[in-house]
Amino acid sequence: MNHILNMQVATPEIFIFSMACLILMIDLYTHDRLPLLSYWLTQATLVAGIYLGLGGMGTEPVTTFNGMFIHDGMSVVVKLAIMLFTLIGLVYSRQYILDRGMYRGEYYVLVLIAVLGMMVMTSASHFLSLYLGLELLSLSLYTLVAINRDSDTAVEAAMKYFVLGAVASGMLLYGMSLMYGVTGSLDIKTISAAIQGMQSDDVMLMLGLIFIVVGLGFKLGVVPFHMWIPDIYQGAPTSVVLFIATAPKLAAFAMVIRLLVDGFQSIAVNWSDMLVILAVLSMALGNIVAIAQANFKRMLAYSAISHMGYFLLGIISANPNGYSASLFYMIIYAFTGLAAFGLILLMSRSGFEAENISDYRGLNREHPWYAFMIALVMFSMAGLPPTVGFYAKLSVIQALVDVNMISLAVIAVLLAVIGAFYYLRIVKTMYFDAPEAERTITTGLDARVLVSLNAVMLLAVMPWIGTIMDLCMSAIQSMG
Amino acid sequence: MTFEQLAFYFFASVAILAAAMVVTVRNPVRAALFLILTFFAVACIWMMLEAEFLAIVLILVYVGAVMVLFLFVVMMLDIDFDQLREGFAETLPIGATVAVLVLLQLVIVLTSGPFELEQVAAPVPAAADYGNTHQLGLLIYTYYVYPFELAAVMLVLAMIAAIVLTLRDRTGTRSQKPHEQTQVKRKDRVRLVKMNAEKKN
Amino acid sequence: MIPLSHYLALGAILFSISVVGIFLNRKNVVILLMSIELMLLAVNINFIAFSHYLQDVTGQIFVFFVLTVAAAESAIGLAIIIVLFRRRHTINVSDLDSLKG
Amino acid sequence: MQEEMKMIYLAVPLVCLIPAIVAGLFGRKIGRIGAHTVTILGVGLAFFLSCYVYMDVMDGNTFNGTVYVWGISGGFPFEVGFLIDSLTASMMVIVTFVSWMVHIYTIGYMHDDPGYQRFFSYISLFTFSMLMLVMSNNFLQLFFGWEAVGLVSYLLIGFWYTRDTAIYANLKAFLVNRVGDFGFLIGIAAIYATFGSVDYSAVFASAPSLVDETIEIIPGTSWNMMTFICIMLFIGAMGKSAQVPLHVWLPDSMEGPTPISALIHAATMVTAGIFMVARTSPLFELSETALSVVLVIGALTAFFMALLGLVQNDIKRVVAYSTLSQLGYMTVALGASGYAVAIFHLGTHAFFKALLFLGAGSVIIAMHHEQDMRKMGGLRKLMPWTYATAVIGSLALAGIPPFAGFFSKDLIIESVHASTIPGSGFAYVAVLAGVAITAFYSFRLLFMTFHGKPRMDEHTLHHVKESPWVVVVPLVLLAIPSVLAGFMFMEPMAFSNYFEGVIYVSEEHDVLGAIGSIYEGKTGFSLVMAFMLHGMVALPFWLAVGGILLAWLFYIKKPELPGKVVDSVKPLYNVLVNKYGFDDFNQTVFANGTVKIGKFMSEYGDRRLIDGFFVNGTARVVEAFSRFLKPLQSGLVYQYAFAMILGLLGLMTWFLRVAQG
Repeated sequence: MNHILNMQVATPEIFIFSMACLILMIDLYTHDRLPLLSYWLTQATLVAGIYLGLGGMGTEPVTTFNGMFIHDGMSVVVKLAIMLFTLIGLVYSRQYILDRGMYRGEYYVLVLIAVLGMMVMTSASHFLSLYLGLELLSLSLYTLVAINRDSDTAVEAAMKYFVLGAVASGMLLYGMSLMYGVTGSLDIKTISAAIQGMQSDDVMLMLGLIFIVVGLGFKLGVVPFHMWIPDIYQGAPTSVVLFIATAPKLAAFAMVIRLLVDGFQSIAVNWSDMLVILAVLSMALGNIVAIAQANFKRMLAYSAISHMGYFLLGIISANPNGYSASLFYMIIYAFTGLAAFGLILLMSRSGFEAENISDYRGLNREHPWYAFMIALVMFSMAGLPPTVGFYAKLSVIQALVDVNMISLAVIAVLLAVIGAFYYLRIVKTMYFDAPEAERTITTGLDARVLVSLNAVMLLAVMPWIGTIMDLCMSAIQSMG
Repeated sequence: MTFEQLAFYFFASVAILAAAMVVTVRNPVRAALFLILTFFAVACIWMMLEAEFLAIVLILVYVGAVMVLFLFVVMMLDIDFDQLREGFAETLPIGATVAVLVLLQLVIVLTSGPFELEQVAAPVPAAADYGNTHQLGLLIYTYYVYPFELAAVMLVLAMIAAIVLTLRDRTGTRSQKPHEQTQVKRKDRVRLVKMNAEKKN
Repeated sequence: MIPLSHYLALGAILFSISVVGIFLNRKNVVILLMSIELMLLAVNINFIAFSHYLQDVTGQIFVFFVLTVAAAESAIGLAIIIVLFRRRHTINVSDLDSLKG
Repeated sequence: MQEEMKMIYLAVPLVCLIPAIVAGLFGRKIGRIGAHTVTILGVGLAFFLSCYVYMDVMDGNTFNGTVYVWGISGGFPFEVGFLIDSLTASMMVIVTFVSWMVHIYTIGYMHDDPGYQRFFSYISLFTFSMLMLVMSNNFLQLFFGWEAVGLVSYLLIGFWYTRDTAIYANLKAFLVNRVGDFGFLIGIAAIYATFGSVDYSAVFASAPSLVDETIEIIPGTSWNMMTFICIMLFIGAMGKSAQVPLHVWLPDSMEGPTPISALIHAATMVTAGIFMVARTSPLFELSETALSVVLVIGALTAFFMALLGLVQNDIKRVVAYSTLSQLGYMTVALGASGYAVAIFHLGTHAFFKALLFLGAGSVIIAMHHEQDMRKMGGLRKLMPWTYATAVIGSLALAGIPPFAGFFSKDLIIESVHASTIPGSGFAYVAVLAGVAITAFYSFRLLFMTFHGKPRMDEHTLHHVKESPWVVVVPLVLLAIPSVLAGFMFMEPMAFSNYFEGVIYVSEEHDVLGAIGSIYEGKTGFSLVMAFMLHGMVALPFWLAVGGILLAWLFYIKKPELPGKVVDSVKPLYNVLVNKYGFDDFNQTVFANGTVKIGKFMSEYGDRRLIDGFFVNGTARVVEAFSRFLKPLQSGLVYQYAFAMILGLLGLMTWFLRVAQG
């Protein structure tokens, strides 16, 4: 038993939590005098966290904390993306939070703890750390959803999220308990080794796997475990939705990899069959129901459901190529989502939420630049070339074709065509409908510049798309 | 039937019945009390499984703290109990069918062989000087220090969350605010008004 | 001697009861929370039974942490319910359907 | 030398892109004059560079290689590559020349438009995209260019976005094109799956060895892989090149400004499909079935769209339908394996059709944006330059020697005649009949617009004058190749080794070789002269002359005749006016016949967005499905939990059963 703990690899986590505690204290004394101090401290924390995280780039995989924490290429990339996306998201949402009286130091502390939870999940190599990371994330998110206590819908959304989330984590735990019983261990590597010697159609293994897939399905939000997504997206404050829709998706990716790949790669036949069903249902239901939505956020929720279906396609192919395609898809999706919600935040102002599709009528006449930005985001989400979304879809579908799952690939493409429709409806609304009311943009310059940059990157990043793909590939290949 | 078996089936039946009552009774206070009963019965079963420490924790922490919190909330929220169970019966058939199907499959699989006595023999009872608490303590504070720290973060988070969600600054109360009182400046309290001298008309 | 499978069956039964509790209860959110507690209890029974029969204390440690998390979770859950009640003056599940479609 | 040429290749699209960006982003700063100066200079430079490249290619210097690699992921290369050969070089010259002319013309046409700078930015961007499309050396980049030109055309059709009809038209264009693109994408995917590459040279090299590859689309039925790929690619071409039944968007696209109609919807973008099929000739040659499909679709388009041209009264729409019909001719040529002829016709057509469109535009300016030919007439004297060039364009379109259209069109007819592919008999009749009709409607346009008595009101008549020089000069410059291109390029393009190593024709399909050998044998004349002399006595020529005479009879000699004829064949006339009911069909089926096209356009467009999206009507099903599924999200948390449990139960039931065998 190695008692010497290599804490160096966990520096970003330790730093972020220390800062969270510090900000909590500082905010108590400075809240009235220096209201934005917590915000800036949080941003500084994330920047420093990214800096510390960059230090872990390119090192060999290391396990520490007695095998409960793993540091490898995948964890570094995912953690960096989580911190970066959170940082950008906070810039977008600052004005929104201030306008709605949600600004409290605790908001940022909760965000930081959620980030910590995600990082713990990403680095988990033991059921225990995985579970604790997941709960850290979930509990912070439940609270963040309800943080606007004066909103009827937010509170209702929080209740739903809480109940369903708790049920899902109960199921995940049940699956973990069965896996523990079958393999006699909670350490993911040991479990993997134990499973290798077993029949892939062992009933008990299958039962445990089913429960774990259900838990993962909930976290990702795939049909039929998706029900929370539309309600939370619609009901929660947009700033929180922005957060939920971006960084935690990457954490969910890490969780899928840790459990299904690190743990159960040898029974990939079983889980990939299950995921096929979930993926097809998600792509179909997400894309179809999105058509009938009038609320922009809710539409994006259904779009998120369908995107998770596409994301699963890479995992289904059950080889490193597919996993890196999925990671790539997730990063691109989160980045696009960041721009989408960032633009919604930009359009909303005190007393106006800009969350109905009709709120965007004729946006092109008044704010052609932002209308163009939204159009770009929609094109990317629909997967139309030449935006990055096209490459994301292409890479997962290609991963499927590589393993000869042609029919699934065809279904995916067909559903993407249906999906293109509702994104284009937004574009049509902005460009061709007559505007209804005056719109003024009150958001600060930093957010405006950043969100523009974010959206333009969906196009402009094209020349470096290979670099990003290579990064994803090397992240997957350097897994310990 | 040995005493051990008798005890197991007794506590198991109590746990199951009490759990069933939790989800069916009309009054949430009663439901909470039945849940406490379930916890007690399960704690006894844990004792039989030589998990003494957790059994005690379940009673002390769970029954003693968490369930009390539940009761507190139930009583604090002034709810009309009479209308709380409408519509229960009409969805019972389909709901119960699904639950029974889930249960059947679980039980069939779990009792399908690998976990019978022939495969997994009951372990020899631990020696009299075996300390479950001691053993857990040793591991939790050394080997499992990382999750232990994470659990600490979790509790901090729970505190922050509960306070953020429920604490309200009441306006109109007459509490003192020393912080503000000591920082008062002259201009906050005294306003000089310049007035023209009155003229006689 | 009681076989391991009986403990697991007990866990499965409690699990199913909690499931019933979640989707049959249409009136009171607090009872939903209690059902969730039951579900975690079922999981814990599984862990402890396995831990005992495998003679491996890790399962118990896991339960220790699950209990911690469950306590934290209930605290937050109840806080949400209180906020909900203050805002909507009801915790009747059937009335909380303003978000749908 | 090689490196130097590489720079030039790269420069050609870039000198179009950079001005587009400048005019687009800094349009307000640099003003109107600045915007048109930079873009015209850019495209002009591109034209001269293209000519240089063309010369270089004629000297035998072809190029195929990667210019820039973005990255390789999982063995899948993402790169910008150019393939410069005679096909590409010809296309480059055509595209940049027409584009340049249109740029200049636009100065006059869009003179009063508030979106002046934006317009220049768009057309330069379009030129860039089109160049990337034709210069590509792999399917993926081709697809990019394909989508990009589509996108720009979408922007340009809806340029006057305050008009409801323009919005409607641009949605229609976008959606119908999606159907085509979908097929195209599947085709590319199938190519990648079969060949493991999307590079032209790699694909074409290994194509013959994979002829017998099959694919099971519906389990139990096996398709020939080549046929599948080719038909999918052709579906893409059908969307872009507006072949029946995906043609519905092109006539409506005339809502865009006229320079756009000339550049995009006549000369360049719509011919991308033709170009693509010619480019992939090594694949099409391997599938007789696919060629047959191409031939029949092309013949249908050529004939039926020409008929529609007869009854149009909007001057631009006549030209639009003639474009459809001419695209049908090109497609027929492809189907008959006369790829070289198709490209030849593409080139001549680009010149004379751009000329006709710009001429029509010139008339429209003079008439203060009146497009109805019934309100024109007698403009011959008033607009001599426009009239003269329009006559040249019409003669070329009708196929009268020695104008450009004659050579290319006659050669297509000869090719079809020589072809033995199933359906060629039908196609031959269709294209022959098409000749007479084409001649008739093109001269109908000429006579109605420029001859006879003026039918417009006094005020308008009083203000009619010849268009400014920026409009006239491009007309003249386009008229020159409309006369000469056929004469000059027929022999090299169709009968020499011009396309050697570029276009592949199998022995048994070599129609051009067969035709060539006929004329080669006639001593004393050059091949071109022999062809022309033969043409003068052949059927198509007399059909064309007959068409012209009939038009003269109807619209000059006895103007009362058309009414009588219409009355006597009223049902047929109605069918044509209703465009065979394609639109009506959509309307009655999809909108329950309650809403009329043209009324409540924006409202209708909304419905149509859904309905038009899947031309075959699946949209309603999807939407109904959507509405049906929506209430499942009931808002009640216990039902959500129930759904989760059902999901769990489903997975358990299915997979435990599988596990237990």
